[in-house]
Amino acid sequence: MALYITEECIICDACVVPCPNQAISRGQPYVIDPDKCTECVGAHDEKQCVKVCPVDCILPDPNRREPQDALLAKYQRLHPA
Amino acid sequence: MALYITEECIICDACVVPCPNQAISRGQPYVIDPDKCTECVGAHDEKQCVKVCPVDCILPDPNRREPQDALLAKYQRLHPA
Amino acid sequence: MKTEIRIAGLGGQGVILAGYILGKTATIYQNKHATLTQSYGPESRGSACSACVIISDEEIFYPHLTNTDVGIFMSQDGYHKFNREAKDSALLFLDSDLVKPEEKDAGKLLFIPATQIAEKLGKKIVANMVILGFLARHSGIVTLEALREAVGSIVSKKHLELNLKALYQGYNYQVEKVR
Amino acid sequence: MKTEIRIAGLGGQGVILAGYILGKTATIYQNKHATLTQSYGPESRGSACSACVIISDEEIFYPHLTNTDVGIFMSQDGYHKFNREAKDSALLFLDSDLVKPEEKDAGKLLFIPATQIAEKLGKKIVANMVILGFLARHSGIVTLEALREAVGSIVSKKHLELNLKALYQGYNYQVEKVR
Amino acid sequence: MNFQHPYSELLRTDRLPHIWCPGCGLGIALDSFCMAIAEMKLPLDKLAVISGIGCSGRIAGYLNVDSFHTTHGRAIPFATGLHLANPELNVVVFSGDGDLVGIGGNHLIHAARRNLNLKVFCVNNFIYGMTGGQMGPTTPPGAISATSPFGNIEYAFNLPHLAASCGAVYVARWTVLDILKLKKSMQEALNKKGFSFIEIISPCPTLYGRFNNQNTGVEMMRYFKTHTVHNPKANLSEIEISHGGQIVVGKFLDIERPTFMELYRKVVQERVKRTLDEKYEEKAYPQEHT
Amino acid sequence: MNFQHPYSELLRTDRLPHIWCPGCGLGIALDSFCMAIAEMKLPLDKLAVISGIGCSGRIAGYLNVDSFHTTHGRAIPFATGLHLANPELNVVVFSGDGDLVGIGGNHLIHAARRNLNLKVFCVNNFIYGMTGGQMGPTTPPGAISATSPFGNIEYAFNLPHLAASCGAVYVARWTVLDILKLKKSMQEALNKKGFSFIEIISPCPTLYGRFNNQNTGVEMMRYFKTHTVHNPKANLSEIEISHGGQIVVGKFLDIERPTFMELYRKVVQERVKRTLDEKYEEKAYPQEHT
Amino acid sequence: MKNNHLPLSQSHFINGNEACAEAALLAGCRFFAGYPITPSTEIAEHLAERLPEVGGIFIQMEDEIASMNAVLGAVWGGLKGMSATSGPGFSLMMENIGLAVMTETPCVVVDVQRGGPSTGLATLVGQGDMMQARWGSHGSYEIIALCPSSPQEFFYQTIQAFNLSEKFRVPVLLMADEMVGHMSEKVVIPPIEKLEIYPRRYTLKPPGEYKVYQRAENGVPEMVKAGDGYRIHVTGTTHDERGYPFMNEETQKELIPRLVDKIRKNHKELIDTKEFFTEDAEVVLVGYGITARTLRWVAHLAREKNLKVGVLKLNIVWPFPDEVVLNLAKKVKALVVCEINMGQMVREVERAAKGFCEVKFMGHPGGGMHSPTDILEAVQQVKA
Amino acid sequence: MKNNHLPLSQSHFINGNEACAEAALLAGCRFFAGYPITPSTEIAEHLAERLPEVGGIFIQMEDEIASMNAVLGAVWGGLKGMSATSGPGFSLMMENIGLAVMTETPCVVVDVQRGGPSTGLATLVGQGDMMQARWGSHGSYEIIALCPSSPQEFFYQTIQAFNLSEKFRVPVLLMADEMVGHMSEKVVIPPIEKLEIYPRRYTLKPPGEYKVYQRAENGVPEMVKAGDGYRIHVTGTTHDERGYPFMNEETQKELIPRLVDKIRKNHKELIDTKEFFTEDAEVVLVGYGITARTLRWVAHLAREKNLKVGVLKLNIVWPFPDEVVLNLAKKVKALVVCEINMGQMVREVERAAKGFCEVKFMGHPGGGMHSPTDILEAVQQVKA
Ligand SMILES: Cc1ncc(C[n+]2csc(CCOP(=O)(O)OP(=O)(O)O)c2C)c(N)n1
Ligand SMILES: Cc1ncc(C[n+]2csc(CCOP(=O)(O)OP(=O)(O)O)c2C)c(N)n1
Ligand code: SF4
Ligand code: SF4
Ligand code: SF4
Ligand code: SF4
Ligand code: SF4
Ligand code: SF4
Ligand SMILES: [Mg+2]
Ligand SMILES: [Mg+2]
Repeated sequence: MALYITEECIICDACVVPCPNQAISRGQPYVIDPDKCTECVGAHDEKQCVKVCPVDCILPDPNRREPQDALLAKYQRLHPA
Repeated sequence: MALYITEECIICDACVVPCPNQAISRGQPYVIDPDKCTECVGAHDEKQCVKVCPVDCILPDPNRREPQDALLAKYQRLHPA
Repeated sequence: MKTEIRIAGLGGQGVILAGYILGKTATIYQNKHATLTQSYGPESRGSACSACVIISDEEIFYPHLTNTDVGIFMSQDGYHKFNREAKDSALLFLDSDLVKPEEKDAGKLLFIPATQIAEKLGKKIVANMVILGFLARHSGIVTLEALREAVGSIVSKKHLELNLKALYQGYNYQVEKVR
Repeated sequence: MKTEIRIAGLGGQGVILAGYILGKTATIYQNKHATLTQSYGPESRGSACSACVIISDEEIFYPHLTNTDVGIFMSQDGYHKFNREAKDSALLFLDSDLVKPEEKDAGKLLFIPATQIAEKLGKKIVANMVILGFLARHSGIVTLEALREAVGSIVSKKHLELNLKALYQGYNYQVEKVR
Repeated sequence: MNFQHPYSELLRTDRLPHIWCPGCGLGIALDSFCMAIAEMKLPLDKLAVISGIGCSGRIAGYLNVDSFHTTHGRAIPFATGLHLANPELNVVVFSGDGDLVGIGGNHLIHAARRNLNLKVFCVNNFIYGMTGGQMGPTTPPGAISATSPFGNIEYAFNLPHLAASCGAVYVARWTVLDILKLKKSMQEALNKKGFSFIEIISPCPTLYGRFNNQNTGVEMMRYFKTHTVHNPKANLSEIEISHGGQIVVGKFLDIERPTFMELYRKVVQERVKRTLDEKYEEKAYPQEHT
Repeated sequence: MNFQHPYSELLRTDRLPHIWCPGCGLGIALDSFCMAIAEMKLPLDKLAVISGIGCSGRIAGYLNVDSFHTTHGRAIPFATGLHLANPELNVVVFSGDGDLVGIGGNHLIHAARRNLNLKVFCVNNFIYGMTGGQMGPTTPPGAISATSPFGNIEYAFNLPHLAASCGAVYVARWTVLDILKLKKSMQEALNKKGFSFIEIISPCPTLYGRFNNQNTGVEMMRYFKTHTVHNPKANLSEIEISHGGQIVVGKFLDIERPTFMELYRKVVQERVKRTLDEKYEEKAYPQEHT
Repeated sequence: MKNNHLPLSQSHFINGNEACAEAALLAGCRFFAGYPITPSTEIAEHLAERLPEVGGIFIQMEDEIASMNAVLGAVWGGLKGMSATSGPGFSLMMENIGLAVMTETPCVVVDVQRGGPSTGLATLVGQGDMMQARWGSHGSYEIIALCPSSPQEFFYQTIQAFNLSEKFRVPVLLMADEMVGHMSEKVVIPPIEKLEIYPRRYTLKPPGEYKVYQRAENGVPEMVKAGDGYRIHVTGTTHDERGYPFMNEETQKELIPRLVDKIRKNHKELIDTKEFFTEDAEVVLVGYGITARTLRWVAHLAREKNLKVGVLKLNIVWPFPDEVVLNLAKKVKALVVCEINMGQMVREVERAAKGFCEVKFMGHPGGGMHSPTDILEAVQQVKA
Repeated sequence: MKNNHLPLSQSHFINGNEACAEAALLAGCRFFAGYPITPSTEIAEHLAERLPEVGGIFIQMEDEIASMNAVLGAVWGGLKGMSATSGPGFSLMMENIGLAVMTETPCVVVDVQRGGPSTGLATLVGQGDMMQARWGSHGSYEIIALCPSSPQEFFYQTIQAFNLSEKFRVPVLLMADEMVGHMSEKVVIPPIEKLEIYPRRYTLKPPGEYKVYQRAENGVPEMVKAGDGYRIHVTGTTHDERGYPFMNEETQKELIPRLVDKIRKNHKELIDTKEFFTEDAEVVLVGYGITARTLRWVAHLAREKNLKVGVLKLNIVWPFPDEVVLNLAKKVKALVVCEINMGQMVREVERAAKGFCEVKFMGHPGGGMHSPTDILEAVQQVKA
């Protein structure tokens, strides 16, 4: 289940760096690329972006539910070596 | 009837110069010398100090009633030549 | 020819204006050179105040008075304070009611009750015009015509008549005492 | 003898502090002369930052580096930006995880995974101590004892142990690759 | 920032990345402004932004409009001249607390009093950032800074109250968390005729935060989030910001009052008789192209 | 004044008569102050009066106390240093509207904010007197002056409101007509710990009056008399002074708040460990007589 | 006495301050921001009436710092701007005169000098701000300063000041003195056609091709104004051609020499002195402002006594006319410098004279003028 | 890295700003008012911690103008006071440095010079405020200014500055530069007994007999402080011995020459220069501050090449040591003046040299130091 960023985002940049998959980039306001977000599976125990977001505006996207192994596979695809 | 100055006086100096008898001087706050005040008799039709006082704090002294001719006599005494 | 003129009196007597009119008369209406300098600032408000005018046929370099030729004094204070640098032969114009000259004063003294004349005309403030008219008659520094033009260029229409009247009365005043 | 030292890295890596400790060690505890100059101001916050230390037996007149003898680089950026003026024979101390030297670089290169060692000790921030210890061992510019004293005089009691531990680990680190 | 910025046409992209620290709120303030003007489709050639000196003072320079980076504290008088010389410009002063109410405080209160048609956006980060974290006129009592090592003993200005007491016609306060409200407020100010003042509370983690137990921008943002109260009806005299207290935000004032320039024009129309010949007019005016 | 002045021991009689115009209110303000301190029996050696430049700025120089006539606008920061160096002094700043809120406005608001123990008596004559009657920050809209020949188009500061919004602990306004209330107010301020501000409305017939149809001091006083309303409960935001409007007077604010010096002492006591040897202390302090 | 609607092109009897104000209008000044201070206030008062009449802006600011900045803002808004002050206010303007230099903002600042230092003699004459005009702001820069010695000259120099400021894009300082400011004399205002008035040198380049600090004629960049689509950035920080701040030595080395050379390399154009009787002079009196008139009077008196005395009058004082002084120094016995201060321009004369002749100083602390006889005496001493 | 409780009388490795702050405390400074500005801020920051520890007062004011005035107030309140700033703030202080001169208020102002003009190079070195130190305020006055070239010298000169300010009752300016302020070096703090520290010269006269501006030793009046019963009046307006303002020429003629002569007549005492290898030098390099160190290095390099190069280092720059320069000028081929500005003290050298030798200038616009090899090259050119 990829995440998405709500309108409450304050464009503070905090989530960009910790994302292991470079999934977050500038949009209106910020956007998470669902093809890249693995919910941090493969890299961390916790969702890094959710952890740092000061306004708790990163939520699970109900339209994008993905099982754990799919996420892991995605991660491995993204990080081949 | 000589005049006296009440507590409301604001020490503005305005009455000092026009007095034909130099009757007004600095005190607490200002004082009129009853031996000098002729109510302007002999010099002017109107009481000069009363006319200029911005706060109307120069009043007739009820303890010092003097007839018109006494005032004139006083004036002549004060201005011999 | 160069004439150094000192005008002195109290703030509010129109001393500076008199100086200004003299200067304007000379420069604009008589094609001479003139400088006007004056005392400035609050320390002079209410107390003795003065204007210095130099009128000359040639360019004036040094605008300070070094040797006053003509003095116009409208208050005792002004006379005391500013008569020091007048030269012995100076011509002094005095308001006869307001200035008592000292014995020692040499030169020619001319008296006119300028303020009194002005008061009779209805406005004390035009005493300066009276004395300017008087000056024009007795000094030859400026002409009455030029003075009239200068006054006309400065004084508002509303007050012009009064001012000119004062000027003429000064011009036509019969000298009482010359010493 | 005069040694010119450049320390560079990122803001927050303790670059300036390392320079300060070097300078203090040399002047106060080894009775030498030393100057420390550094990059200042907001333009340097977060980006490449550097300190220059000159240590000499004689009075130092010119406090700018003209010919760097020793370089200590804790970031790629710092290495790029500040390695230019190092002389060919310069001794370079590099954090092996953070800096990849360029081929062309001559002189002697010494690598230590200072940040990694520091992290293992529990605080990334003491990487500068690690590298100072390492420097003491391999350069002879300062002695370990003097360094220890200097660190002791600066670091608060609470953090002293950790800092010294880092210093020692740097000192005792076995060089992996020298090029 | 190494991604394509959505407002790249509003920014001098050749100057990016900006010099601000990670976690600094200034980027957000700048973003809000970009959002505001992008949405309004304001004619950019008629917008001018003036800053003083400070971290906040760098804002002008990143915006791709006519921008002026003046001396410390003097953005408002500079803007005054610019505005009066060309009243068609929408003149925004965007600067820091130290700049606008420390050294520049007198200009602020007089510009408000005159009701000049200026829009002043004051980034309050509670500190003098650029010079390394000294206390300033908005540093809350008790806070530690480079020049209040034992805790600040001065009271802080209540900026909305101050601006209002001097005559500003539009007064608001937001934190950088309130990004959409801030944007809207900026738009209102840009549309307003008269002296408009917006205080923008912004985190300076590097200096203010570090000294005061809020080490990262995120921590400071969280603090703002939990302490902000939106209350546009608040009594202006009661909304000073204290260490650990509430941060009352809102649009507090939005009134009408003729501006300096409106009154100037009126006086000229009603009182001044133009007496000069045309030729004079023509030649003396500065000419465009020569 | 060629009579014996009742406060001659409080005045530098060798400087009298003063330079003020006939009808000026400054003499009255000075008198009120003399009355106030005479009645309080304040130790005169511990009283210091600081002025800036202006007609009002001459007040310091007439008082026979330690008096400082500083530069234009800088009386308050000078007084700040004096006060902090010797907190035993009762430090009074007595100066004009242009001096204190025109060029000196920033110092006023910051001193109020800091709650420095200063007593600021601001003579508001609506004009820059000393320089010949130019408009200033308190000139009412519409008034004529040397630099507003077509009528002033600026709004005037509402000084009590401004002072209060910055943190003054004592705020009052009187006209020179209210001589006894003014005296009492001055006494309260002198007894107060903290930043105290009294606005003293005073006639300048020579310049303000002359331009605005009130040619004499007496006329202006009459005007004040008929327009003054005593209302200490007034809403501070509503007591600005307009041409022809009411002049609301009263003591508007009198609250308690620790002063800068009290907080400084507290910090020193609680936080600072003295670590220097005595010798150092001794030699380094400035010595009295050598 | 106010010449409210001063008609043009005729003779007037007005004081120097009024002459300056009228000249400013003729030079195209349409913005004045100032703060009252004796003895300059008449300039502001006069313009408070006159600017609205000609469609310009007058504003009295809260202090001199604000005034200076408002002028700079107005210039970037497209108007020609000026402020006027006296010593204390001039001191306060110093920081932002530096901003004008750094941002190359053409403008004129009038300092009607009174007796100093500090509040000093507010209503009386002084010439003590001459070095301050050159060195009063921090950092290295060059500037232009002029000294009038009569209301008529004050009139012409005001126009010259605006012209030079537009030409070189530097603040130009008009260093008048109380005597010249307050003295009334005949002032002839010529028809505007007879006056040379420099318009602003706006660029002809379109926005894409224009860089705000790119060298153009004489090293001076071309101007634009806000609102014209150029989207400029202007800063007092060290900057590159685009106006972008760069805090480093290289940018400084590009920028500062250019700013300084605008004046230094065009120095010849900026020599403006006048000599009287110097052909055969053995002693030359050097002065400026009101003092130059005293000196001409002294020369007149001296010539009457057959003393070979000449006068060098400085009209543009900064940049200092080194060559002129050196040439005189090579041929005279002594240069006697007279100024109403305790020794300012005399140091420049000493420097420029390079030891070729004696340089004597006659100062006056202010509040009055030199006595011509004192100077004459000093001259006679030199000759002995 | 902060030396919070810097122990006394030992060696420290500290930067120039910290050395200055500690020295101020030793000199008896108990009041500091300032406003942050790079590169001087460490002085304020250090004193913010240290002054409360020694019973003194630290206050950060709203600007530099307020800072300067607060210092003056504190001095009249009985403390020794100081402020520290850099170029832009120094410019703002100018008006009230004039007030200090006029009221004869002893105090110290530190200017840690950065690259100018205007905001310029906020974090980098410059020496462009040297002439401003002398001439930055309006009116005629004399002042004392010192230039340190190392943290240790900054330490000693701070004490010297306080001493001179008390002795002559003038503001003393400490013209440091960013390099000296920010560079750390060994600084030996001697025991306080070894330091000569001037206490304030308070009068011994009782109130009735004392006049606040009566001439005493060296023309300098004795001091009192507020609260001691003297009931003084102090004004920046021209005043008589009692401190009463009198706006006239006579009072000015009494006052100003006395103020100026305090320095001029005691000029000998105020010569403080140091010469290196000048005995046989053909070329002498002249400099101050950080640049003097570069010059010593160049001399060192030159001597290695057998070039007869010496160095004249100026410690007190104002009043300028005319005699020292003249004496050198008479015996050398050239004086080469190096400064981090576009030509300031070189003009004084030119003036003082009176044409006796060539005077060459090597400037640097700021943001860095001279390259020793460039100077060496220039020296070699002179010799050719
Ligand atoms: C006259 C002057 N004084 C001091 C400075 C130094 N200075 C530069 S920025 C700054 C403080 C800026 O604070 P603020 O406006 O709050 O901006 P921030 O950096 O916090 O965003 C100061 C004091 C200066 N440039 N000019
Ligand atoms: C820096 C500076 N600017 C301007 C002046 C000129 N100046 C002297 S007094 C004054 C105005 C005083 O007005 P205010 O304080 O209202 O006093 P008032 O004369 O009305 O009592 C001014 C502008 C000055 N002395 N110094
Ligand atoms: S949950 Fe992890 S992977 Fe997904 S966007 Fe956030 S940080 Fe990136
Ligand atoms: S951390 Fe949260 S608020 Fe910040 S940019 Fe990311 S999503 Fe937006
Ligand atoms: S009534 Fe007349 S005489 Fe009596 S005090 Fe008044 S003015 Fe003087
Ligand atoms: S006029 Fe009236 S108020 Fe003024 S002094 Fe006389 S009695 Fe008092
Ligand atoms: S110092 Fe503070 S205000 Fe400045 S950029 Fe960094 S975080 Fe932002
Ligand atoms: S000018 Fe006005 S304020 Fe000044 S003394 Fe005269 S009346 Fe009073
Ligand atoms: Mg800030
Ligand atoms: Mg006033």
